[in-house]
Amino acid sequence: MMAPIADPRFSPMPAGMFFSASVGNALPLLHQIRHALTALLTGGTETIIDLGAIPFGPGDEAVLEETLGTGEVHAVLTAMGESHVRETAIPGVWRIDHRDMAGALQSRFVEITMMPDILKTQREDAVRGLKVLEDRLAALDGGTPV
Amino acid sequence: MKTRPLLSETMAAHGVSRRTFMKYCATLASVMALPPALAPRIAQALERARRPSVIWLSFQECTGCTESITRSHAPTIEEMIFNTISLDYQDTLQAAAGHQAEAARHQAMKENYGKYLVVVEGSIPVANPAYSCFAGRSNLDVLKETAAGAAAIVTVGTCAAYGGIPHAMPNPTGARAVSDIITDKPIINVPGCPPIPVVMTGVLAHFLTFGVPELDDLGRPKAFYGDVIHDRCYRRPFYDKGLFAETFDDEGARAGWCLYKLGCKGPTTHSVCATVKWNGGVSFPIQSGHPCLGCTQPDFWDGGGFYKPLSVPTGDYRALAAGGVGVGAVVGAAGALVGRGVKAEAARKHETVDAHDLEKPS
Amino acid sequence: MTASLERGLNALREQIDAPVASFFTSCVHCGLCAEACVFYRETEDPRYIPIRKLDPMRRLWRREFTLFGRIGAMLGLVRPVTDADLGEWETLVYDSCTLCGRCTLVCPVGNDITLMIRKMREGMSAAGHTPKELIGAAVRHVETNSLMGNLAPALRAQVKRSVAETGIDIGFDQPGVDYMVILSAQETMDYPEILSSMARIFKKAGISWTIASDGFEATNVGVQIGSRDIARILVARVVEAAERLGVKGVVSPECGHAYQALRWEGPNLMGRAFNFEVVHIVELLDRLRAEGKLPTKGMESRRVTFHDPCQINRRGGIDREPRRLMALVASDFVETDDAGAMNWCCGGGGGVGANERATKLRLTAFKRKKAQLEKVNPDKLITMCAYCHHTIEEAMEEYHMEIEVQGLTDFVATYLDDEPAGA
Amino acid sequence: MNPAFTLFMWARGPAFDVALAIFAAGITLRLVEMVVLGRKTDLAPAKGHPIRQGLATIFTRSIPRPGLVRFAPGTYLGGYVFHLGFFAAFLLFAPHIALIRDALGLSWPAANRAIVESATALAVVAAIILFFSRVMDPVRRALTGFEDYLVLLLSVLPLVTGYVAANKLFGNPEMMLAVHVLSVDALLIVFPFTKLMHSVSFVFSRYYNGAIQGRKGAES
Repeated sequence: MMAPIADPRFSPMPAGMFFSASVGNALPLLHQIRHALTALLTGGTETIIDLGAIPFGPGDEAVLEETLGTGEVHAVLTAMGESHVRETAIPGVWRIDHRDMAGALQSRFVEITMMPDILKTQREDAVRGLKVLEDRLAALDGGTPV
Repeated sequence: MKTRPLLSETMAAHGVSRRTFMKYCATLASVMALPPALAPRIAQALERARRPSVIWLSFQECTGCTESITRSHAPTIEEMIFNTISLDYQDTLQAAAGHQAEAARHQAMKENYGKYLVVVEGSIPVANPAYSCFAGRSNLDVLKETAAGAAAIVTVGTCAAYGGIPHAMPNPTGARAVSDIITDKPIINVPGCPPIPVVMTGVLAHFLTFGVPELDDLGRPKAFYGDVIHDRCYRRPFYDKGLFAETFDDEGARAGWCLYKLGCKGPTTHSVCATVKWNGGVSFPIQSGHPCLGCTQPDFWDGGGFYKPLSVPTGDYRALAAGGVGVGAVVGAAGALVGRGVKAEAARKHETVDAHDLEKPS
Repeated sequence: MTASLERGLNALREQIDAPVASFFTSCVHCGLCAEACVFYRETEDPRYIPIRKLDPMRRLWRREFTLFGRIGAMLGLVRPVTDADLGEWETLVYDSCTLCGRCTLVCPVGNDITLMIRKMREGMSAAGHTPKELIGAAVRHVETNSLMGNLAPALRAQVKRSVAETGIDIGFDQPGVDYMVILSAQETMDYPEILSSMARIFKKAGISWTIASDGFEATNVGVQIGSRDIARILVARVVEAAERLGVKGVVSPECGHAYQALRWEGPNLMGRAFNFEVVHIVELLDRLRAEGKLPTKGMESRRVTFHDPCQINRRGGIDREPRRLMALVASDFVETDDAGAMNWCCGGGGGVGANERATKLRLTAFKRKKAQLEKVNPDKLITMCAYCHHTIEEAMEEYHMEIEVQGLTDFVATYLDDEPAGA
Repeated sequence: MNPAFTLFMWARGPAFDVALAIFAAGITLRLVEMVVLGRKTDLAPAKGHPIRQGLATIFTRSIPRPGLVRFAPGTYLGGYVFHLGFFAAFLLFAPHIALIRDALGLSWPAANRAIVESATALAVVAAIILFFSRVMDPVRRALTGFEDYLVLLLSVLPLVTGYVAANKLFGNPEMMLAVHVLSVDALLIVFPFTKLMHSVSFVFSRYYNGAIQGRKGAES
């Protein structure tokens, strides 16, 4: 659908045109992230910031993107559409972008955490996984239930 | 009465993993403008939610709101929401027509009396009901009848919420808002012309999970209508710096300066346009270079003109002031002539002062 | 004709014009006029706020010259002006105002309050609310030739003494001369040395002059009382004498209100422009100085300062002339604070000095002048108004101050180089 | 439906129209009434330049006389800051410029909001000083009546309500805008009937004062 232009990197505004006009929100957000990271290190407090709730001007996100950079981890979930979980060049600061099955961006977060919860296996899934594994083992054992 | 499945059951049936569900809840939190940390609570609430019956009534409207929600950029989420609900009546979307459709509505009402949700799109003509009827019945009748058994009503679009364009002067149909007619049910107003699709789904999700959201004075969910666009607008710094586009094609317009002087209603318009934006977060009117029309506000059509700055008077004040100057000049001259008359009379009556009569006779 | 409220209000109505209307319209009740007023400053009594002294006139203007005021009057919102009001205001208008004009210069909206007090006095006098000493002076002046009674014999005696002293003849009633000189009664009686000084200066400059035996008195109590009718009678004596003698000009002496009366009010009182020039003695001296006709010899080396008479500087426009003359003859000339157009009033002008019941107030007001003088501590004070001269001397006596006071003409004449060349 | 919006539209619609008509008619009336009274020609030959000095005094009288400020610092300081602040807030704020452009076709650049808001705050502080000087100072108290307090209040209200509306300090922003515009409407209506007239008539009184003094060659 409209996935390509939904990505800020493919903003319809020519890059740089509004860069000087970007006066507002990248910088305060980066400061907020700094505070959150301090809180994580001192008290273990995790923070999630919804990027959808922040009024970005064209260019703001590029500043954010450039400042945080790209880190070591880049995980892709396939869960009714892809989700990209990337650690930024600032370890402890993660970017999480959820997309739907059509590839359109659904929601975007910055998480300040040692490990984003979404990467961990959910207990319910593990329970279901155990059952599936047991079913499969049963099948391997000759099709007869124990 | 059918037992409606729990959402979690529906999802499990579709083979949706818990992780996928959590991803969905995170997105839903974002859509509902709730803090991301609330995602687990949304998950809990959704797990227990039953699919409610929804009856969607279309009155004096342009179907733009339906278009908006069905053309929404995130079909999967909306699909999931709509999978969560049971849309038992929607005359634009449903396959049934005529008596069959009406029968479906009556059946849904009967089966879910007191529990179903009514969504209204469009205003209700009260002065002359003949302007909008279906199945030979006036909108007013159908609304009253349907609302009677509703758990709550969601008005979608400014027409249903506040009368909208049909209500604009001179309002030939006597268009009224739902809240003008139904006063004994919770009404959640989701105004906009049309509303942002994710706002509509966000409100539905909120209703499903946490019930009727917190509303402002105009019945709008505060989560989506709490702030004015102006306060969240990326062009706000230009307003604060005093940099404005004066015309649509000047340097200021090209440089993306504030559109206040071109009539932008952002300062008085409550909406999340500036943050959620439209078309999957691509842009919103101000970002595209056009002032906000104020479509989420009552009577936005009668606000004195889309291109008239908020600070500019709406009446024909120049002619009145000119008239005032004229009247003032005439009356003032007349008054002054009276004053000159007083002086002339005083001069005529002047009694010469003599050194010998300076003392008052005692 | 007798003084009555109706006659007074009528006279006031005649005085109200566009400037008065604009002044009352503009007043914002800021009270800055009070800060400038010597009477308020030295008493800090809010009754002396200059604009308040005009309240009856303001009410008359509102009631009869504004539409809203007329409506207000019909509704009983604007009180009419009563005789009791005028009676109450008499002391404010006559005792606590010397028409000095400081308020006029500080008013932020530009109200000429002084002009309005002058106009207000027209109504007050016509209504019979004039201090009795001023009435007496008016009667004497109208009946004889001066506010002090018949001064003709005294003047002749002073002239004779001067001629004897200088050897320069002073002729009475000589037609066709350059200037006709008039004198204030104060000069004739207290400071006659001006005659000799003028005689010497004019002789040196080659100016011919005369004194009219029927128009020698420069003061005009009509202007102080605020009666155009009386002022006209008095000024007409001088104007008619000058016209009869066919002089080029009339020299207005060192007297503040006399200059005001002849130079600025005169033509308007007479209803016609004069065919002679009115020049203040100090203006004339400065003109002679510029033309090189005022040679001086030596200078006063003691510390000298200057008092600006209100009617001559602030209300008369003669500010630089006396200072150029001072520079000519005083080597240690110091200005007081606020010197020039904003100089403080001596407290005796505008009829206040003649008004017995105002004596205490006048002496209180003088404290401002006293403070000014004490700050520069001069040996000598020069001024160019005989009445200021008189008021200051009297007040200094009261306050035991010992500063010599001298008229500017006399001071300049002291250093006039009128020895024959080569002698 | 939305009382705030309805009130706002009324304030900037019919109420403004009526207020402006009263304002324009009233000011014209009072100025004409004043000027048409006329004055006699002055027959005394001029020593200075009456017209030139009259015109100059319209401007020069804005500068205080040295030595006087210390006697009434509150009135001087409060007066200056109030006037400058009021007009800075009025004339440099973009929405007001938009209004003036609509009315008169004149336009100029707007100032930074920090400047506008500082000017507003200063003007309000100045008004408070002026208020206290009216209450405490014997001279001001003696001259002060109901009208003075009314005018002071009505002059401050647009500043305060405008500040509140622009900063959304409290209340519904539309309601605060409505209140702001209504406060301006009120100011316009009382203008011709009160001493607010000084803001136009001062031109005349300063001119007359300067011309009278100028004829004599005296300072003004």
